[in-house]
Amino acid sequence: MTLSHFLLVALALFALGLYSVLTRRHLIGLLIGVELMLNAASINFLAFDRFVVKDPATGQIIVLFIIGLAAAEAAIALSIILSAYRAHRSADVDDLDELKN
Amino acid sequence: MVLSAIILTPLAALFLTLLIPARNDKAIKAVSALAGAVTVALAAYVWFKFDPYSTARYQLVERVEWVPTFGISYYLGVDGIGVLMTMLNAIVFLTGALSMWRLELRVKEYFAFMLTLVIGVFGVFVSLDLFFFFFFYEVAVLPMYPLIAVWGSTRKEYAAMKLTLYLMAGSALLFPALLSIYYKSGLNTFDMVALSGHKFSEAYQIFVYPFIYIGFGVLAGMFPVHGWSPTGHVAAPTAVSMLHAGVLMKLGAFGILRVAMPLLPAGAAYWNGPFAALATCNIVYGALVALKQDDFKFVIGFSSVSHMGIVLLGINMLTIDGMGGAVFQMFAHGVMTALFFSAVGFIYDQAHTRDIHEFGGLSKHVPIASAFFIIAGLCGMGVPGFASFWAELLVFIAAVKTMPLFGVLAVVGLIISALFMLRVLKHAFFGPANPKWQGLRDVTAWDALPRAILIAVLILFGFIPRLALALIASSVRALAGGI
Amino acid sequence: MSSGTLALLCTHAPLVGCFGALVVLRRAPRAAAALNILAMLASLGAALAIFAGSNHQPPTIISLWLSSEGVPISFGFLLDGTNQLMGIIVALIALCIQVYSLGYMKGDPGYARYFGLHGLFAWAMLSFVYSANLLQAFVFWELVGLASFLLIGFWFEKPSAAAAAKKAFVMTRIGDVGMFIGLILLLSSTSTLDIAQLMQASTLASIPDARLTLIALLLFCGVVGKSAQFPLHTWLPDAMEGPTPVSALLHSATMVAAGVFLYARFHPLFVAAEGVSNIVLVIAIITAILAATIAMVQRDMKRVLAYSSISQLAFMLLGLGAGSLYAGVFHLTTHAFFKALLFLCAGAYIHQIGSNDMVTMGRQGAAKLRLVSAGLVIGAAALAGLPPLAGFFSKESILAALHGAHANAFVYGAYLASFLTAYYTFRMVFLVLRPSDKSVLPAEEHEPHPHGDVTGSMKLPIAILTVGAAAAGFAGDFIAKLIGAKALHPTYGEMAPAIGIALAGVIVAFFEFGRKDAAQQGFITRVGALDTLFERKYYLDEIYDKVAGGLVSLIASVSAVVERGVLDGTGDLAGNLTIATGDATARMQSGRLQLYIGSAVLLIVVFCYFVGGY
Amino acid sequence: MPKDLLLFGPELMLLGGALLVFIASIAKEPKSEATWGMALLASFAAVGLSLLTLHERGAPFFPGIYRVDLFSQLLKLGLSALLCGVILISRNLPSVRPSARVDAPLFLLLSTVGMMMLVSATELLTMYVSLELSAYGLYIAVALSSKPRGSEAAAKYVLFGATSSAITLYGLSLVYGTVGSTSMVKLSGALVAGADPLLMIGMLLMFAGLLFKLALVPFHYWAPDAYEGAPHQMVAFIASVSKLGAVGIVARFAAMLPGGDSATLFIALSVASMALGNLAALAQTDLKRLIAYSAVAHAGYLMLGYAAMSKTGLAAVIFYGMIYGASSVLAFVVLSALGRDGENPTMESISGLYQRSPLAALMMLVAIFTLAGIPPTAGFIGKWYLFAAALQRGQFWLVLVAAAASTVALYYYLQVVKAMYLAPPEDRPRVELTFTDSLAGLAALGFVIFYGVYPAPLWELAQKAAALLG
Repeated sequence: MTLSHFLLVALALFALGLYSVLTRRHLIGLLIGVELMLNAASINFLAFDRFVVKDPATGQIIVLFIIGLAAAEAAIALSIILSAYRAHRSADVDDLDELKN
Repeated sequence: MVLSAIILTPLAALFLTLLIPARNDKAIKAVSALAGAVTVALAAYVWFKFDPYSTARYQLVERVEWVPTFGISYYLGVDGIGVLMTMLNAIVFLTGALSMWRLELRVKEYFAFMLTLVIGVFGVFVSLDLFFFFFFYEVAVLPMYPLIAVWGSTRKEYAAMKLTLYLMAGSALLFPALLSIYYKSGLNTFDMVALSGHKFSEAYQIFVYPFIYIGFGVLAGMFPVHGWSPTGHVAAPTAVSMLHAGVLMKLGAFGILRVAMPLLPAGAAYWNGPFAALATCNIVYGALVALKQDDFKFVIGFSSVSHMGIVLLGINMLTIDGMGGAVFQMFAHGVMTALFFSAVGFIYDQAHTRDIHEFGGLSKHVPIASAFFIIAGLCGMGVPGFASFWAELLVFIAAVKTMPLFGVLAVVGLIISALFMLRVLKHAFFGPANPKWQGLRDVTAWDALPRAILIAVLILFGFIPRLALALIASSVRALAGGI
Repeated sequence: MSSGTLALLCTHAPLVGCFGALVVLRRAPRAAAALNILAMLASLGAALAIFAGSNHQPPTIISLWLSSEGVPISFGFLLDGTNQLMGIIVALIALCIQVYSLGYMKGDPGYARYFGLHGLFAWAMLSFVYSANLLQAFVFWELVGLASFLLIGFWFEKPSAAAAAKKAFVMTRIGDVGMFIGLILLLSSTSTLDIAQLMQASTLASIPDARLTLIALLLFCGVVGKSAQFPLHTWLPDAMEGPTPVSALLHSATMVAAGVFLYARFHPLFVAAEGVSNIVLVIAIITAILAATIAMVQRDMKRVLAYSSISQLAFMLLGLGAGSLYAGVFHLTTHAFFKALLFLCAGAYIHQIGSNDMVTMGRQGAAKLRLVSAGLVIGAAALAGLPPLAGFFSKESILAALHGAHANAFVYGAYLASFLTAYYTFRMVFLVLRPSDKSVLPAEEHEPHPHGDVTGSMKLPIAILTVGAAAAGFAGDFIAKLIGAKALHPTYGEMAPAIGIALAGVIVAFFEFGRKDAAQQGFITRVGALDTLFERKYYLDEIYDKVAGGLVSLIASVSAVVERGVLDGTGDLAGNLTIATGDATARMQSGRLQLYIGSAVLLIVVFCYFVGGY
Repeated sequence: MPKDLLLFGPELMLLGGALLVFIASIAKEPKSEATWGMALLASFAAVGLSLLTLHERGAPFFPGIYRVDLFSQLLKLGLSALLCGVILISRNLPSVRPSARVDAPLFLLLSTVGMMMLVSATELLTMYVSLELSAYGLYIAVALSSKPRGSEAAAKYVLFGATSSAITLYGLSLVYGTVGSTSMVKLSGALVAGADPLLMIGMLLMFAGLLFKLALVPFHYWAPDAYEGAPHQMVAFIASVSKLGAVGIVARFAAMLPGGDSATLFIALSVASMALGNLAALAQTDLKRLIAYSAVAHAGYLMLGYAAMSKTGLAAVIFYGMIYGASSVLAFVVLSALGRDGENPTMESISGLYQRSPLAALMMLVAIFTLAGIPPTAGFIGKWYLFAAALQRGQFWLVLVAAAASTVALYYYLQVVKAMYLAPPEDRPRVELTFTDSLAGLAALGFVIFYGVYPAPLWELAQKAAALLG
């Protein structure tokens, strides 16, 4: 297991997350995609921490922060999605098309 | 300090105007007229104080560092050209304010915008710092929009928008050009006197000169980007037309003389041929189009295009006569066209039409008001005895000498300008009196005052052209000598 | 007083009158008239005083006027013989005509304005005459044109008057433009416009030949315009729309003579310029015959006189073109008298009878105006060149000059013109004074409407000018001395053919118009085509209108279309395109979140590729 | 320690204020007046403390990751002053859901704290956390709208924002991996040392998140929607405070870049933004949406300064950021007053504003002139500096394009002027400016006019601040 393996996994994860952000119909699906992307970054941090920086703490602290932030972000996003659902009776991303031009 | 005073007078009037309650419109008008009179007095003071024989090119200089780290200073001063233009603006300002004595619609704002415009114009004429020059230039241009759009007539919103966009497009050309001059010089200053001392590489001058020339040229009504001007004239209310054609268009030519030529002499020498050709187009084409117009103001508007062509032609001759004539023509045309619009405005305000075919025999009903227009028309035809004759004469002499083809074409343009002026006179002022206009009121002494001032100026300089030419001679010599 | 002061007084006194009448005394017309007449008196006095004292004073007085680097223009007075002579003529005739106008213009609502404009004209004309500098001369030349414009359009409510004024201004300006360019060329060739200096042989010699010819031709353009020579002559007959005294003063005696005067002034230049005098002669001879033929068929008395003026001006140019300064100036002088006289007589008839039509005048008893009729006959005889009246001597000297200098073609042409002159002049006299019961000429359509009786103030100038027209012919030697040219004294043998021709003209006219029970039908009516051609003035007006006017109008229309369509159109199109692009751009905001994110990501990928250097 | 407290004062004040607001808002019968007053006081205090610490330097509490210097304090002064302005006009929040009115100031304060930390952060994680902190407040602020469109806008905003934040984070991880540290000083050193492609890609991805805040093309999509959907005062906040914060952090990063390719990239983005923003704005009738597109265009103008890759450029950017913030506040003073009914102001509803309230019309006029860059407002001089900076790098054609874009912009700005001054008011109601509205408006107006006429003091501060970067 070298650095590149980890990085490739992370990249794949990132790509998958992005893919679901771009293709999911449901707003929550998009949110999950974003979470995947965040996790990809986390893997990167840990991998770099392990192989490059050789500092036991930094990467892990960063990842902890990321987890916290991701949770907060998810909370806010979910509540907003909820309110959007209430307003439109739908959580389909394509139904949010009132604002344009 | 007198130059600052000239800028500050309308500024003070502006503040005063903003403070006076809107219903007190007489007081507002009086403030503007008074400010106009004060600026005329100050301009006269400058005139006498200015020593045309002194070796100092710019006199009455004031200088305060403004943004030292960026080389911007509040730097005022005038050469002979500046003195003449300042006087022109003061006169047009005064007479313009007096001409709007009967205005009733939104008086307060009207005068507020007009004063802003006047401040800008004065600023341009006395600034020696490139930044402030451009600053005031923009200040002067923008009030035209509301002035036309609110108080104008005939497609006023279209005209106002067109005017603003054309002029701003011109500024868009100026913006990079002026800034690049600043950096190219490496002097870290916007001081135009210092910049003109710097020798820019010839290639650079040739590259950047057209930007500045055309940028200012738009405002000077340069062919083929003059389209905003007649439309704007037609739509604008009387005093705005007066200021617009009388002074504002001169800013463009002044910019070329003050910025483009002293800073980029090699550029001027390289480009003067093509630009002289365009100026000739101005003269001939403007007159030809004027020949086909039925609206009084369109006729005058296109005549302005034609007359500004004379200014531009003179400038591009790069000789003392040509440039001197151009400067003199700026002054003469300014006064003349102010008189034109003032005269037309008086008639339009009562008749509410400007179609020359609807009139006829106006000289019968309103002899004095007609006389004002006729005098302006004669002046526009280049009849001697009025200031513009000498100006055109000098330009034509220079042009025939320097570029005979353009010179001869321009002189032939005189025939066409006689044709279109006479056409207006014939249709509107001569011929059988149309009974429809029986009820028109002729001018009162008060109405006549501003027009009489303008005529007096035209005749004074028509008889004693030396007054102006002596003033500008050394400045023009310095300018031409630099090229 | 020094002659400088006198010249200033002479030239500028009328300006005071003009200002007073137009601005101060607008509501006091009589005072305005009096003021102007006083001013004219002062001018005349000053002109005479200059003449009297001219031996003691320097001929030119100069002060700097306009000064720009390359154009040092001085303002001053050139008081040599030619100018003195012309100044006196102008002042005298102007004074006569102003006095005449007192009666003629009585009751006109524009009385004060009329006199004011007269003052303006006199000021400009006198200043032109005394100018020391070509540019100064040009300035006043233009002002003369302006005064003419305003006076022709004096009755501006008449559309024909307004049109005539416009036409006069434009046609003369066409000539002026040529002159102006010539002036600039002269200036750039010699760096001076001082007339005295220019006329020095050394100055003229310094100009290259081709250029000198060009300059002379351009200056001649001005002469052609102002003195109404072919092809720019068509304005002058129309100018008769102005009040008759105006026609008398401006369009016969003084203003139109300014062109000839200018030619005389620059005589050395025209002589020095190679090939120009031939062109001048051709133009002059064409004009002389053309105008005379048209005058043969006119019924309007003023128009006859107008065409006669054109023809006579051409005669003057013939003399000058033939190289004789004396002949031209002499004819200029005599013509001023007799033509002014003829016009004043015409004015008197018009005033009394109320019609310009000669037939109507005759039938309404024009002959009853004794003094006027006497003046008419004398004037006509002078014009026809009958001895011993003024026109005889001057015309003879022109013919002599032609004999002396040039090919016979011009001489025969001049004979033809003389014959026609005598013919149409006496046709006029007979039509007016000897109405015939058997006349085939139809009556005028509308009724005459008389203005009033011929007053004393009108008779006095007629009397004075009659004397002048009779006597001026004897001043030949005096004039020659004054202008410093050689007088021509043709022998009686040389004169004989001319006298014969003039008499023949008179006799033909008598048989056709003057006999008792004459049919009053000209011989030209037998050649229908020519008659119509003359009647329609060679269709020149129509041709100019259609060709030149049409061409200018066409170009102007095209320009206007270009302005509206192309230039404005481009501007508007640019604006509209921008706005349309704006709409399209805004539509990129499609409302679909995933498209937004997708496009952003796509761009990031592109950028990554870019900065990553892959 | 007291010194540290002082240096950290502005942030602390806002945090304290946020705490108070929070406590007040969970009271039994919360009063929006009370929370508003607290927020106002806190922001005033923050202004005062920022002024006090303007020329201080130091690293309070967290050496190496947090820096206080003229740059940070100047921006904090700007941020708190703009916040002050926004809060002044937020006394009534008609377009906010009634239940949320009491909470609204909380999010503004927290978000501002995030911005303040952002401009002081010298370490990547801190920066990222601050970025998120400021963003959360904004997401919620948009969602507070009483209209269905508000939640749509918020949903789009938050999802777009979260995605870009994830991209940023991914980039950050790459940077961390190549530099081996999260310290900006080290990063800067690495950037100078040489262009590792991975590092550059990391930087680029990181920039994406920052440019998202700046609403630069192609990260601008959220702006028009958020501006249109969010409550007026919240938009005012996004347009002023948030914009200035973004300007600050981008400046910090731009100062580290070596130029070359990145300058080309910036130029491309700049041109795209100017063009798209100004063109799309031509088609707008909703004034908030119009301002949004104009904001996109302004991001493009700002990019000119960054692209110059010079101290002058950064100074110009800082200067212009301040001016832009003030003019946004000024515009929203009027727009919120117009939108008292909770609806978005449009070209229609602003018609005849001159007759309905001359003062409001004047404020809007000055705001518009500032945005359009017309003297004597500071917008003119701001553009002058920006364009000058670009020209210093010889970007003649770029400046020409920018100037041409400004000319296009003038068209829609003048449409607003036209509506205000030319269109008849018909029976639209008068527009009342409350005392606090007028206060905020006049202060902003005074600011843009004063610095328009005499820019030297602010410019010199901006120059000194810029000198500290990089």
